[in-house]
Amino acid sequence: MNKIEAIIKPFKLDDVKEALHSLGVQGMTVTEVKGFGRQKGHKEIYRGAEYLVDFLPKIKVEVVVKTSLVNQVIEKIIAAARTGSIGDGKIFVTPVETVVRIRTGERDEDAL
Amino acid sequence: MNKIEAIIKPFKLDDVKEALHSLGVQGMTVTEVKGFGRQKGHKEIYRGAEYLVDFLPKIKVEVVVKTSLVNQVIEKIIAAARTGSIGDGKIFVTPVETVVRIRTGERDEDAL
Amino acid sequence: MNKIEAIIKPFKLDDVKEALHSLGVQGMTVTEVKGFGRQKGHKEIYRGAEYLVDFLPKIKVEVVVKTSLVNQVIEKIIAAARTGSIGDGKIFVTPVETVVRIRTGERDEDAL
Amino acid sequence: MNAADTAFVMISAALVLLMTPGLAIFYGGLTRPKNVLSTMMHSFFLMGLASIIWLIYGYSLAFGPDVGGFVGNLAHFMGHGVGTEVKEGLTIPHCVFFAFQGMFVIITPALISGAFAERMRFGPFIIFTALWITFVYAPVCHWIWGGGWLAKLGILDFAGGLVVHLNCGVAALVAALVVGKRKGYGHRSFIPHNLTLTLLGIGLLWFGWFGFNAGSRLAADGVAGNAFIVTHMAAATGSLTWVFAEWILRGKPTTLGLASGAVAGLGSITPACGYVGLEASLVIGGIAGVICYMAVLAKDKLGYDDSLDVVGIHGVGGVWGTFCTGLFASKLINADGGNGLFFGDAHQLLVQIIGILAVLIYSAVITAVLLYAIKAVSGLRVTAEEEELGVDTSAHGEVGYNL
Amino acid sequence: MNAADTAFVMISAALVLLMTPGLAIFYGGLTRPKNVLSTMMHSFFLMGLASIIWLIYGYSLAFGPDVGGFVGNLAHFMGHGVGTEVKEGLTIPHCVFFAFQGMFVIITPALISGAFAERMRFGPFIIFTALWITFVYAPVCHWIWGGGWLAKLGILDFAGGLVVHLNCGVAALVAALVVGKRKGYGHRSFIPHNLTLTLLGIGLLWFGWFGFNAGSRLAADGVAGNAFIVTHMAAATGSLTWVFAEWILRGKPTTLGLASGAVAGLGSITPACGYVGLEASLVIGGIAGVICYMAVLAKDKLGYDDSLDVVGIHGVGGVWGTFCTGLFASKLINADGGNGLFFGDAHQLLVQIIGILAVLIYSAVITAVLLYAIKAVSGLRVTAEEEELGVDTSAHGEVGYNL
Amino acid sequence: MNAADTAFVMISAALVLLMTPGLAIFYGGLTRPKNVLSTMMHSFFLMGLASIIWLIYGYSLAFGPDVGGFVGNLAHFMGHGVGTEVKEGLTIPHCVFFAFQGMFVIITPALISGAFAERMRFGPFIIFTALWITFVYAPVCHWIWGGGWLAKLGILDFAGGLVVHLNCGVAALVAALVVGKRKGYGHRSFIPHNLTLTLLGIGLLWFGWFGFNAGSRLAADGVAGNAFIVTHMAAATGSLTWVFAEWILRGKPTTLGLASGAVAGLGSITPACGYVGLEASLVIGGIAGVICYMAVLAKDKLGYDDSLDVVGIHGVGGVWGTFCTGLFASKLINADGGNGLFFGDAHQLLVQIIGILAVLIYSAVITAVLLYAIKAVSGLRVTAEEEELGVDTSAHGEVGYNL
Ligand SMILES: Nc1ncnc2c1ncn2[C@@H]1O[C@H](COP(=O)(O)OP(=O)(O)O)[C@@H](O)[C@H]1O
Ligand SMILES: Nc1ncnc2c1ncn2[C@@H]1O[C@H](COP(=O)(O)OP(=O)(O)O)[C@@H](O)[C@H]1O
Ligand SMILES: Nc1ncnc2c1ncn2[C@@H]1O[C@H](COP(=O)(O)OP(=O)(O)O)[C@@H](O)[C@H]1O
Repeated sequence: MNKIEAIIKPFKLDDVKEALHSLGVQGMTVTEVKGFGRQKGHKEIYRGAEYLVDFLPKIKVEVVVKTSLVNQVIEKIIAAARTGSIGDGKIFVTPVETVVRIRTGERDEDAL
Repeated sequence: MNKIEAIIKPFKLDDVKEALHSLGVQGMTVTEVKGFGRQKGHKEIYRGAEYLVDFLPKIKVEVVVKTSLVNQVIEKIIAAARTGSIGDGKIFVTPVETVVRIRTGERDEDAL
Repeated sequence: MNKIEAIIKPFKLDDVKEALHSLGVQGMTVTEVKGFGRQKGHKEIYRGAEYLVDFLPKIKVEVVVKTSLVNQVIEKIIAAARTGSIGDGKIFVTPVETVVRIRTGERDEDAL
Repeated sequence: MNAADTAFVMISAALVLLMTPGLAIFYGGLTRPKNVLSTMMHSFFLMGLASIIWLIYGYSLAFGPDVGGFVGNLAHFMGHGVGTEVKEGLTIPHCVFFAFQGMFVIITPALISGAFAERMRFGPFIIFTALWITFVYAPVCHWIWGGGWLAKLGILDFAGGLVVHLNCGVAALVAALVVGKRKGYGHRSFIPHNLTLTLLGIGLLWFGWFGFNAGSRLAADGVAGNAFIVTHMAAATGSLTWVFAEWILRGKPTTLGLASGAVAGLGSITPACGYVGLEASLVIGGIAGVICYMAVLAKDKLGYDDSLDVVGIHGVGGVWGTFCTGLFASKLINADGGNGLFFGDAHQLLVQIIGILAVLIYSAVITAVLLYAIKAVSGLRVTAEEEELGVDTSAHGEVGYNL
Repeated sequence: MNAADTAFVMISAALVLLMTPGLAIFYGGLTRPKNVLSTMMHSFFLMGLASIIWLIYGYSLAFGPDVGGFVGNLAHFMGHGVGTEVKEGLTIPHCVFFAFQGMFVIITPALISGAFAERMRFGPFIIFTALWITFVYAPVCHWIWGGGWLAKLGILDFAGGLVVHLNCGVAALVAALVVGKRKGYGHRSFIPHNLTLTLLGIGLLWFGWFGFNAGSRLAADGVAGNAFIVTHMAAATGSLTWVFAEWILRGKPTTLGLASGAVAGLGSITPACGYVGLEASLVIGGIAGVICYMAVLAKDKLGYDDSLDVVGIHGVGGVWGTFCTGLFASKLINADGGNGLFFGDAHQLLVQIIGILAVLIYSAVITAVLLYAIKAVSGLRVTAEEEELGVDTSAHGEVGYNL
Repeated sequence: MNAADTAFVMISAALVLLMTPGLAIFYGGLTRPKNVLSTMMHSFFLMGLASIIWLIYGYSLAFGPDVGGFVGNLAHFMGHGVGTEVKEGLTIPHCVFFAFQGMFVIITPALISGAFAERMRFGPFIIFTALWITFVYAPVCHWIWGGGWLAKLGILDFAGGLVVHLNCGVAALVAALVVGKRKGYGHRSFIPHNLTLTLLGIGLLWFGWFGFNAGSRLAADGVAGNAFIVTHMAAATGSLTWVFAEWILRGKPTTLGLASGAVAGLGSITPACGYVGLEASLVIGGIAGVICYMAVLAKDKLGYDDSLDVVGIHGVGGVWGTFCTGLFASKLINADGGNGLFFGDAHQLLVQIIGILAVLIYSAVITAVLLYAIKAVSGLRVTAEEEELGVDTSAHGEVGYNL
């Protein structure tokens, strides 16, 4: 199994959710994060002081799937999250050794 | 070493913390996340508009332990976080190659 | 490739960002988390009731780099985030199998 | 008609109205974020509900022609006779008096709602407060301010120590007991979610309380001025003594302690403010800050879950202030008032104690009857699941924050 | 000079001023967090801009000596002749009258800004509101309150059902249409980000509205008292009926519904409050709560994006209240007023309808002309990217929250 | 006794009281979230502390029978002689005058607290403000309003340009220097955590300022009306000029700039409002918005850490307004006042300058003495660790938000 972590633009969350849903993915976990990257930040001004804010709001979507699904999931996420402008984000794939569903104690693919 | 990531219901955090503590786990890191899964969401109504909110508040507990402890930790988390109703959450186990304690530079199991 | 996850004290974020930047790291993702560890918490008092708050605000910095950079990144983070007092935090290194840049579809090291 | 008095009472009525939103955010800040709206809804809904009841029959029950010293008759049904002409015995239009008093009938049940915040069902809440206004607020108000039996005995309650504070505090105690504890009470933590709201709330309450207390004179004169300044001083002293008490006992002076002490001082001075002088206000407010704090600490031992401490603060403050009125009242301050024990009239103290006991017992009994009846018919609490999810979402389909 | 009236109108003016910050947080709470400041800025900026225009020439256009029934002349340019002496026909200093009226010119365009929140550029916003005050607010105010043609016809608009509410509601409709929908409107969700702000906002609005309505009497007397209490009752009824309507239709009573219903009731009673009695206020407010709710529901079908429902609430409420004034007005309440249809004078209703149509058409046409002109010259909207990033950051270089 | 004046001053006193909670949230919104409560606590605690000092001896030092032009004696110790009878020379009860003035002694030290927010220890804060009220506020107030030497010279300070604004601004500068910079000042970012609070705060301040300025007339007459409207206009102009200045210099008009400019305008008009007309108010407020902005920009160069810009806004605004009073004051506006330079009396300007220098020097010296003394005895700052953790938690055991 693998965990696919996608860092996306916040307003793309609904599209990504739909896309994953359409693949039959039943669950995902979402975190508000701040991203630093090539996309330039913006200036903020408070009375005298100017600050360059280079951490931008992003959403991290985490979804654990069986390994055979990984490529499909990646394709779907790209299709849904892409705007073509800088800062669209990244996808990271990492290995997952075990999955457990807390309610039932089911393990691994049954638990997804 | 492994990282154990448990997505749980928010009000179960204290119980899970106690459970891990009783196992001798000395540290953990907690994030507020939103989960999408089998557990159904709820309707929200704002003037004219109705929205189905299907992202529910969840807590992600991350704890890195030596591999020999993994199963015990899983058992304890299940025992503490289970209510038996849908949405109790998941546990994901992933490999960790290196751990460093920033304060001392200690590495791996010494750093836990 | 590897993901380096550093749990640090919140006010060290800017220093860590600078440090990584100086290494040529182009991106990172930051999350507000709460940490439980050896660092003791504080007491809060609300009318009659006293609570021991043992989850402290921390920042999680996640950065994915090619494996050859991992040790340098760790050194830099330690140098930037260390205060020497308890609670400075931890660094966890995990394997990353695939990286994709959503905007371009580039993969792996090209995508970083 | 006196235009100055009319202007003063209208503005005072507006100030008292503002206390209810002030209370709503004071209370709202103290709950968990998933219940902030439902808690505020209790107060805001009463701005509608209590006002309509007041217009239809509440005012008449409270201030209509006396029936046996117990309640008014329905002569003012639907605002009949409440017009622009001067009300007998006053210098202001009848409709202005009606409006001013109509603000008190909102905040009193709103105060009670702090006792069952975070778990009460909304429907039963509506039924309960409508009945409580009818069967508790209106008669008690009549007894004291509407020419009823306590008024005839000579009770002194300038702005509502009995009518408002003791009354709501007792009802709150009963409600906390009948509705039962919040899930997890005693082992989970119930930490205020937004103290900036609560502090802004005490700011608005303190501000509005000038209308509540000085406005109760119904005229812009020296007695109103006295009520104004002793109100301020009692709030000041109460806030300080609570803070110092907890600094000594718990090691930290807190902002919530300050806000709570101010309310304790304000509630306690309420019955007394038109009758007592500056020194008395320091004693009343200062001791209120300490005993209300003790009462709140005692709650944990007594084991009922009065979510937002209505009993410890308003109930105890109401008793204390009403009692002190029987000690410190002086005709030198207000010739229309009375003399307390320290000014030579032990009888006044006796009357005050009778008043306290009467309101305490009456409010407790009727509140209990109403709540048990509603509980039997429809239940009072949200389900365990709804409570876990939060009442905002489960009952109102909204959430407070999407930051 | 009457000191009581002077005191009353000064305090009332302060209350009306407070309504604009109240509106700002009411509106601010309803947007997404990335636009909270830009939305509040609209209101706060008008506290400056509209006041200065008022001083330079706005007051003179509205209340200066009549020119053809349409507008005032520039006799009061730069506050000329607006001093401490009593204004003719009143009992208060001219400068106090100027100040009181000067608060209305702030909140009226501030209300409009709810229609184009979250996407309007700040520069064009300034130009638009400056022109709108000049070419719409000032003349309409003159027609009705400054001795213009509608005043001569005998129109009844006690505190601004036409001048303020219908006027801003119509302009809001035009603005929503010309500026266009927010990006993603219809498929993304636009959920209020902080309803505690919105609830506090309605609290401040309700409070300030007493100054708005009762203060419009410009004297502390029985008519002011009547305006005070019917304002309160209409707010109460409107809040309840909206909540019950949505409880029936959608299954949940919401806090936002309560706040919206209160505004609907308040807006509707505004033209009527100095002329109608308590029963009428229940009808006006109660029905307002329902029809404004229906109007808001209809918006989705009609398909324009009036972000914060200015049209459904103020526009519809303004029409409804002005119409009802022609039904329920009675000289028994206010001898200086008129009798509505139900008190025997069908002509009054006709005048009210003429007033509604005149303001509706005039405001719609001029607002459209102004907006299209500005659109042609400089555009009205932020860029798509700026909208995505949030107007707070892109236009003002600030963010609302760093929690 | 005049009931209208009494009503007006009571309500004005309530408005001034509300300014302190308004200031608390204004300031609170500007700090980092870990210090919001401790910052608000400074203001709220003073609502208690300053009031009690005022009652015990502060009022007497300020307004008691004159001792050598410098301070009052203790004739009014513990409110002695402050009763319901009319105060000599006025038309309102003595206790109402006492109450009104008692609100100013709260907000003045509360304003100072903005200079050392986020790092001051709470104990030393209490000691410092208690001593500052005693040794700075009370005498300076006596000099100017209590019949002291500046009053005898004929100084014009209608509502506190010297007593309140310059006084607190100078003390703030000294405090910022003695307490020292916040950890990380200059390289970390200090960004407001909740500008919705700050905007609501300026709304409440602007509202309350009508009581502060117009109420200072102590009567509801034309002069009060003039004070009311020029206050409003100066706030309006100040808010606009600050916004336009930063729009030009930094490319963006900000909401915080608007709020800051409004305070600059309000602070500057304060000494002048009872003496100057509408045109002068535009000049005073409009230039205040620009020079206070420049003063805030200069801070970065001068290198002291006045956390919330008390010096740049209140200090500079206080000097500017007091000076302008010496230019624009006119007996045509207020026969009890004086004529400024532009109305033919150069002497008045001289007196104003003497007043500025006297208060500036006196306040600076005594504030420095007090702070160094406390620093020597107990220290002023929290520890570095406490500062890092946040003063809310370390000093008060609370956190602002648990969302
Ligand atoms: N090496 C990295 N490790 C972790 N997160 C990264 C890394 N590089 C980029 N990110 C995340 O991806 C987001 C988008 O990256 P950015 O460089 O701005 O644009 P793009 O995705 O178009 O290359 C960043 O805001 C950050 O959250
Ligand atoms: N495939 C997945 N990947 C990541 N997180 C998941 C996945 N499936 C479920 N989750 C997380 O677990 C939570 C609970 O899952 P859900 O399907 O609602 O119930 P249950 O745990 O009882 O099966 C979800 O809210 C989500 O946060
Ligand atoms: N085993 C662990 N798994 C995950 N996170 C941990 C673990 N141990 C510590 N942490 C994180 O590291 C932070 C610092 O740890 P702590 O024990 O307080 O101090 P130190 O880093 O100096 O050993 C904790 O607050 C927590 O967020």
